[in-house]
Amino acid sequence: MPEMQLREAIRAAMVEEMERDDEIFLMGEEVAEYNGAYKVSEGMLDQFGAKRVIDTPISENGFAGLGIGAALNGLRPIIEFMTWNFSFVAIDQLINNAAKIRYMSGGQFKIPIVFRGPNGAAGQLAATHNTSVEAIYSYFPGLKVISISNPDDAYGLLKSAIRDDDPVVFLESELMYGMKGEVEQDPERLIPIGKARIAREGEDVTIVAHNKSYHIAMEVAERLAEDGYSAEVIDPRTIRPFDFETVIESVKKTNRCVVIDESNPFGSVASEVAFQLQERAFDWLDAPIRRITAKDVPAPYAKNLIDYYMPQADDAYEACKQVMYVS
Amino acid sequence: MPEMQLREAIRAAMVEEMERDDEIFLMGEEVAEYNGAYKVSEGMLDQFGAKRVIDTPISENGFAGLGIGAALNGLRPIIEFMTWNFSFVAIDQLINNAAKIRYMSGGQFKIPIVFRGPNGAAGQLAATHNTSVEAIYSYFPGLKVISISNPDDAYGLLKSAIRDDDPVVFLESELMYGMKGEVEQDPERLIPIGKARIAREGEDVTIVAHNKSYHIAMEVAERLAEDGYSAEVIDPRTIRPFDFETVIESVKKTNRCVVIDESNPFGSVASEVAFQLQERAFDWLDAPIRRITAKDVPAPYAKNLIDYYMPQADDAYEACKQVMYVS
Amino acid sequence: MANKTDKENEAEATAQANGTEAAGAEGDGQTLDMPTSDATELSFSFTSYEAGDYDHDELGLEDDQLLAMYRNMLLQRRFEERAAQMYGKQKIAGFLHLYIGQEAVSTGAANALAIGQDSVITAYRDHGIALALGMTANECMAELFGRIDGCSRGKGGSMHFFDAEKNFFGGHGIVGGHIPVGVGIAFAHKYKGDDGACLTFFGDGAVGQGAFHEAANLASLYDLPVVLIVENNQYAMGTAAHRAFADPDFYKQAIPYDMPSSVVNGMDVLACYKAFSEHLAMAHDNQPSLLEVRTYRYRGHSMSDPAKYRTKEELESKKNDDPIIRLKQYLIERDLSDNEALDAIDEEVKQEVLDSVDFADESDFPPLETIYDDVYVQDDYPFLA
Amino acid sequence: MANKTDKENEAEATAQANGTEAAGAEGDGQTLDMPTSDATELSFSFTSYEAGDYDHDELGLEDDQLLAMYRNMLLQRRFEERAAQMYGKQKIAGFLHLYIGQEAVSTGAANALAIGQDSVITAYRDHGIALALGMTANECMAELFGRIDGCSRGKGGSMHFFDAEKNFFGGHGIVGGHIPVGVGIAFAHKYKGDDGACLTFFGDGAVGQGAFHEAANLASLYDLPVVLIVENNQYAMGTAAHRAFADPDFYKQAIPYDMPSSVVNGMDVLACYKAFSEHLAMAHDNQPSLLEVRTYRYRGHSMSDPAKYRTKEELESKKNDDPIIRLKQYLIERDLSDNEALDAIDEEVKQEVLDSVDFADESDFPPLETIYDDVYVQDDYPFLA
Ligand SMILES: Cc1ncc(C[n+]2csc(CCOP(=O)(O)OP(=O)(O)O)c2C)c(N)n1
Ligand SMILES: Cc1ncc(C[n+]2csc(CCOP(=O)(O)OP(=O)(O)O)c2C)c(N)n1
Ligand SMILES: [Mg+2]
Ligand SMILES: [Mg+2]
Repeated sequence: MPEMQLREAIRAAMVEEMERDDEIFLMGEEVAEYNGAYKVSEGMLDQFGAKRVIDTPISENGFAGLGIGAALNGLRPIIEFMTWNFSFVAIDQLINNAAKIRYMSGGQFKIPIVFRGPNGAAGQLAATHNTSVEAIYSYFPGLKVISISNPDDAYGLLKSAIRDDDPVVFLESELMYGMKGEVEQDPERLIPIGKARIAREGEDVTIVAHNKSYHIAMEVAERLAEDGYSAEVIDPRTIRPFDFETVIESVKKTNRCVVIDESNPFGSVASEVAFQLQERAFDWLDAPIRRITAKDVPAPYAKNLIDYYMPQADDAYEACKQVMYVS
Repeated sequence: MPEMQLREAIRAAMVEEMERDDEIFLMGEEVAEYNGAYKVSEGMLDQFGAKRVIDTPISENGFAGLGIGAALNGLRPIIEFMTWNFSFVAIDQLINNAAKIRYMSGGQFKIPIVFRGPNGAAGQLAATHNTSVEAIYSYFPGLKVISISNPDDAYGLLKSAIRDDDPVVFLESELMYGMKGEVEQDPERLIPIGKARIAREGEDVTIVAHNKSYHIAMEVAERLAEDGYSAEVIDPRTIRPFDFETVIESVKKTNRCVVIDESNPFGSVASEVAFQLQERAFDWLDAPIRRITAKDVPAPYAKNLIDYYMPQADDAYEACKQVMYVS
Repeated sequence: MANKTDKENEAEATAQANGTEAAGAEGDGQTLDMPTSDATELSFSFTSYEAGDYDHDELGLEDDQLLAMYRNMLLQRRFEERAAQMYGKQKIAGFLHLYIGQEAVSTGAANALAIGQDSVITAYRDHGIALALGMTANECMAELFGRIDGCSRGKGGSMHFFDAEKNFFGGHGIVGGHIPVGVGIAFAHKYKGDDGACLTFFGDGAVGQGAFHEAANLASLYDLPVVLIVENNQYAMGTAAHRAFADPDFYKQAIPYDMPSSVVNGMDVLACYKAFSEHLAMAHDNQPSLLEVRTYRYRGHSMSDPAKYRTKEELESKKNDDPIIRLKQYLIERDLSDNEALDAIDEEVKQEVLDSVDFADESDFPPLETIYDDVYVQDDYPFLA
Repeated sequence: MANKTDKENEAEATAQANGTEAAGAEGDGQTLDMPTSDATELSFSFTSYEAGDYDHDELGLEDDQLLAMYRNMLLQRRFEERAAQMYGKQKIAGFLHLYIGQEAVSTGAANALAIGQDSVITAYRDHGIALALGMTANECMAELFGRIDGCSRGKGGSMHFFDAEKNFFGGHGIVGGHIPVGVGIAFAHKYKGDDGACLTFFGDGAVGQGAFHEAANLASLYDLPVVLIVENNQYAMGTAAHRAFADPDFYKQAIPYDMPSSVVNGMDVLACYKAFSEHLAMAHDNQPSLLEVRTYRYRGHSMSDPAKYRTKEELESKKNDDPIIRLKQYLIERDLSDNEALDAIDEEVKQEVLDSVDFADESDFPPLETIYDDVYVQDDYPFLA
């Protein structure tokens, strides 16, 4: 299988879908002439022209709403947020319009739209540019939320998201755009929304982690293996709907769980996973569910502080050993 | 002690604080000449004049930001959102400016501002007008979040919020504004932020519930008492910082917990409480923590549907019996 | 400012804003050229559509259509009067925002557009335009009652009427939030090349929302087939426009967006019809524009508002300029009808509304299971057990 | 449009926008009066502050102050050149947005205001104004290095310089988000009656944000002591202004907000000083206003931007109009200095910057515990163990 950068996989998914279906267009800041702030859409203006690859002013509320209107009226927009931090000026459009118009109309309209862009921490960018939005958007019924950890999932899930008739929040990662991985490229390769991926099988502890945190999880699992423990790593891939079943099945086997999630802790995805597990797998849990998140502060700038802010592999490793009662 | 409506208690707190401190002003839609959309600020324009009680255009982003700027520059604004549903067009101001400027400046500025207004469901108003925001705002370090269930707490906590040097999100309730209760009125009566209230002591199950849900909890506790079970009811009052200690202490006694919260379920306050309890009181839990929330849908209009949407006392009662293994 | 419409055809008719470019000022980023004179002078022109200036024949309206317009305005009026009564009887709950007084606007607009081809989106004060577009009193009343036969299956209520078949995109509760959506609907019309345009209505209060400004710039930048309509009924809840806006002449809002703009007297359905027709023509030519409609709501903002912020005299003076009475006088003066015939229409309309109450009353509440319908197209819901 | 400034005193000097009210149009909600003529004509006037028109003596600037301004502009330039180099050496990370080319704007502004009395807020491109306000190269460089002696204790980085003592309110990363905050700072000045005004800077791109429009209306509605400054450097990242705005003449944005407005050539520090002085005077008189500064950034948007969206010729033509060279020529032509003396200043400034690099390098990283500081005033943090 060919290797692709994450950005290339995302682009390949968009390009193939746009080739297949004229109703799809891409809109956002710098997506066209600049070829994308992070070069995700490189070459797409050349291929599809200015009708379908469209630069916008810095008007997130305006163009998010424009996308929703276009979706209501028969198109299938892909709206890029340069980063999800900037979606907060447009959040009313996502949660009150994209998520609710179908419901309020009694099902008369569908809103096939994908909002995508990089989410989460991206290094020394300080407090306003390092927000993780998955918990926020997943709170709202009416939205689907996907967060990907590798090029192959990005490819297959973005294609599914674009074909989905519901509004999808698609979360990428600035720091992973250059990351390479094998991609099973095929126009009809659709990874189903709402299905977790068991990335590594194991018996002793379940680690749940999405997006960048997934890579920490894999590193921790490796270290644990060296110590003789086998960790099962689950990448949920979709946050809403979340594939709790797969996680529960795993925990019924391992009897313990650690969630790694670079969000701030309060009400995060980790909180919800813990709620579900303790409710639905109470008798199987041999230890409290632990979570390793970003520190509960706005993201700082200084190199040492932002490194410290992020979820630490060491902490996750320790947490795994703790829940296995071997630390 | 005199009885007051919730709206009167909130007003009394604002009036007393504004009498004490000239730097406090109230700003929002219809707060002045109209005397408040829900009559919370009735008479305040007359008492304090147009300099300190200020009507705004429908520009939540604008006047929330204005409040933050005024707080940075030495004033102590109270910003009313007509309802918290409308804060979503201003959320960037709260989470990126109010919550983060102090941090980003290395502590050079404080932002003593209160954002207040009714939160949560308010009857047949349909999907955009029934959102519960506590989980969303509590996610963000830098904010404090208070949600009150009765006139006395509203009075004492709002005074504390106004005197607090940090930005506070203060959540009231449209449907409770007319609710009466005794208020211990005293200019220096400050209820500390971050302290839960044990509203009813009990041995058999802990019920955690804030705002309107608190009243469901009290009703359920009453019904359980009739059955011979004693429920401990805890009103957290502050959501961020949340007084987990009090809840944990209670659960160490009752060994079971039900959370009632009219939010949508995913990543809600109930999720966080469950996470904390299972992490910090694992060995004391004799049953899974249950939550009774709004259904996981946008709020519908029809009377029967919105009634069904809301957390049901019956369900909470059943959940309590389940966790006590007596159902 | 370039006027992008076909000037030859629409010479005097078209509302337009023409600015004198500051000499030397340009925005292509090539130079720092400045306006050359010390005090730069700019001028702009707007069209004003006044009451009483228009004749239905000249506008190309058939007598029958005019009578149908009269009937529909009455239907809107009677429907809402009855709805208010039903609110009192607690058949209807939540917010109920009445359109009474503004019926010439909806009616002028709906008759100027091609239903099914053009589109409409508006705020929560949506009964008038819904009925004007031909939605039935039955489905509207049933929605207000929160019943399964309502136009939104009881899920939307007063603020959220929708009709996909008529390209009526709602009924929206967040002030200003639907304006970018309207621009997006127009975007799709242009993209698909289906010759549709979108009438995007919003209140004077909505101009206070950033969403309006972002949407206006996008509409103009992309040359979209949209008419942005400020339905200026003078108040946003209890706030008179001049208390909320540094300049409450909303037609001036078009200037920085380089859009044609007009102001129309919303109490005259013929003036409205004319203004909407011309703005729609521009839109069909991919020239977005702004239309300020000066109108008035007779009732409080919603049922709970006693409207103490205005004087009785003000209200009475406005009622004297009632759009339905105005049209009635026109019909009679021109011998297109007479009092008796018009009274008969009124009776018919009243009966239609009464029937709609019966219809609504007999319609079922939505079954509880339907609470999980319509959240997603995907139908295995709820996700969380 | 009422011009609220003291016209007698500032007759020609003041930038102003005067509109001819449409006859009969009014916004007090009392009548539906319409503009009476068929085509309503409005006109507006703006002031244009052009390069080369101003003499420092006439502006009341002492020779010494002018030389200090020169020195400070050079300091800004050299500081950023060095910062760029340090970014290459990975001493600095994250986004680094250079102000090079725009130094006349910060310098004109900072000299026109009363430091400690008036206030300033800006976006992320904030090094220039910080240094112009007298913040030291040391504390600024240390902040870029993410060190504890940085002006924001290493928490803010390039985009978040702050100085409470100088009433410098940052340094903000969300485009447009700080504009309402600036208006609020001005609100507090007026409320407290402390005679302060707030200069609120933002880029051309920020005009695309609704926040700008909401803030502008509030400023005008409440008559706040604020100057809204569009620092139009022609591009927002890779987007030339005319590709993002239906009308890229930003000074026109003031019209619907009933505010005086001007445009100034940002390559001439004297023109800037003049424009800022006059707009500040209006602000001190509680007359908010808009000031479009036409300027240019020589570098890419941030360090990662190769700026392929413009031609070399365009960039070169702008560099020929360099604000520092322009002032240098002025100083020499007027015999206020000579090449030798000015070169000496340059050397001094370079050394100051080099010293700041040493200072930053020697400053400690913030101790890890400080991660929990400054989240709240309340100090028992973290809440979650
Ligand atoms: C963003 C937002 N803020 C506040 C409200 C509350 N609200 C509902 S209607 C209204 C007044 C709107 O007035 P206008 O736009 O003039 O429309 P009209 O009611 O006159 O038709 C307000 C403030 C809201 N729905 N949305
Ligand atoms: C709301 C928001 N959207 C997008 C961005 C990403 N972004 C950062 S700077 C910038 C361009 C801003 O240009 P302009 O306002 O002209 O300022 P300049 O960089 O020219 O000084 C963009 C799009 C952001 N920071 N905030
Ligand atoms: Mg109105
Ligand atoms: Mg710029």
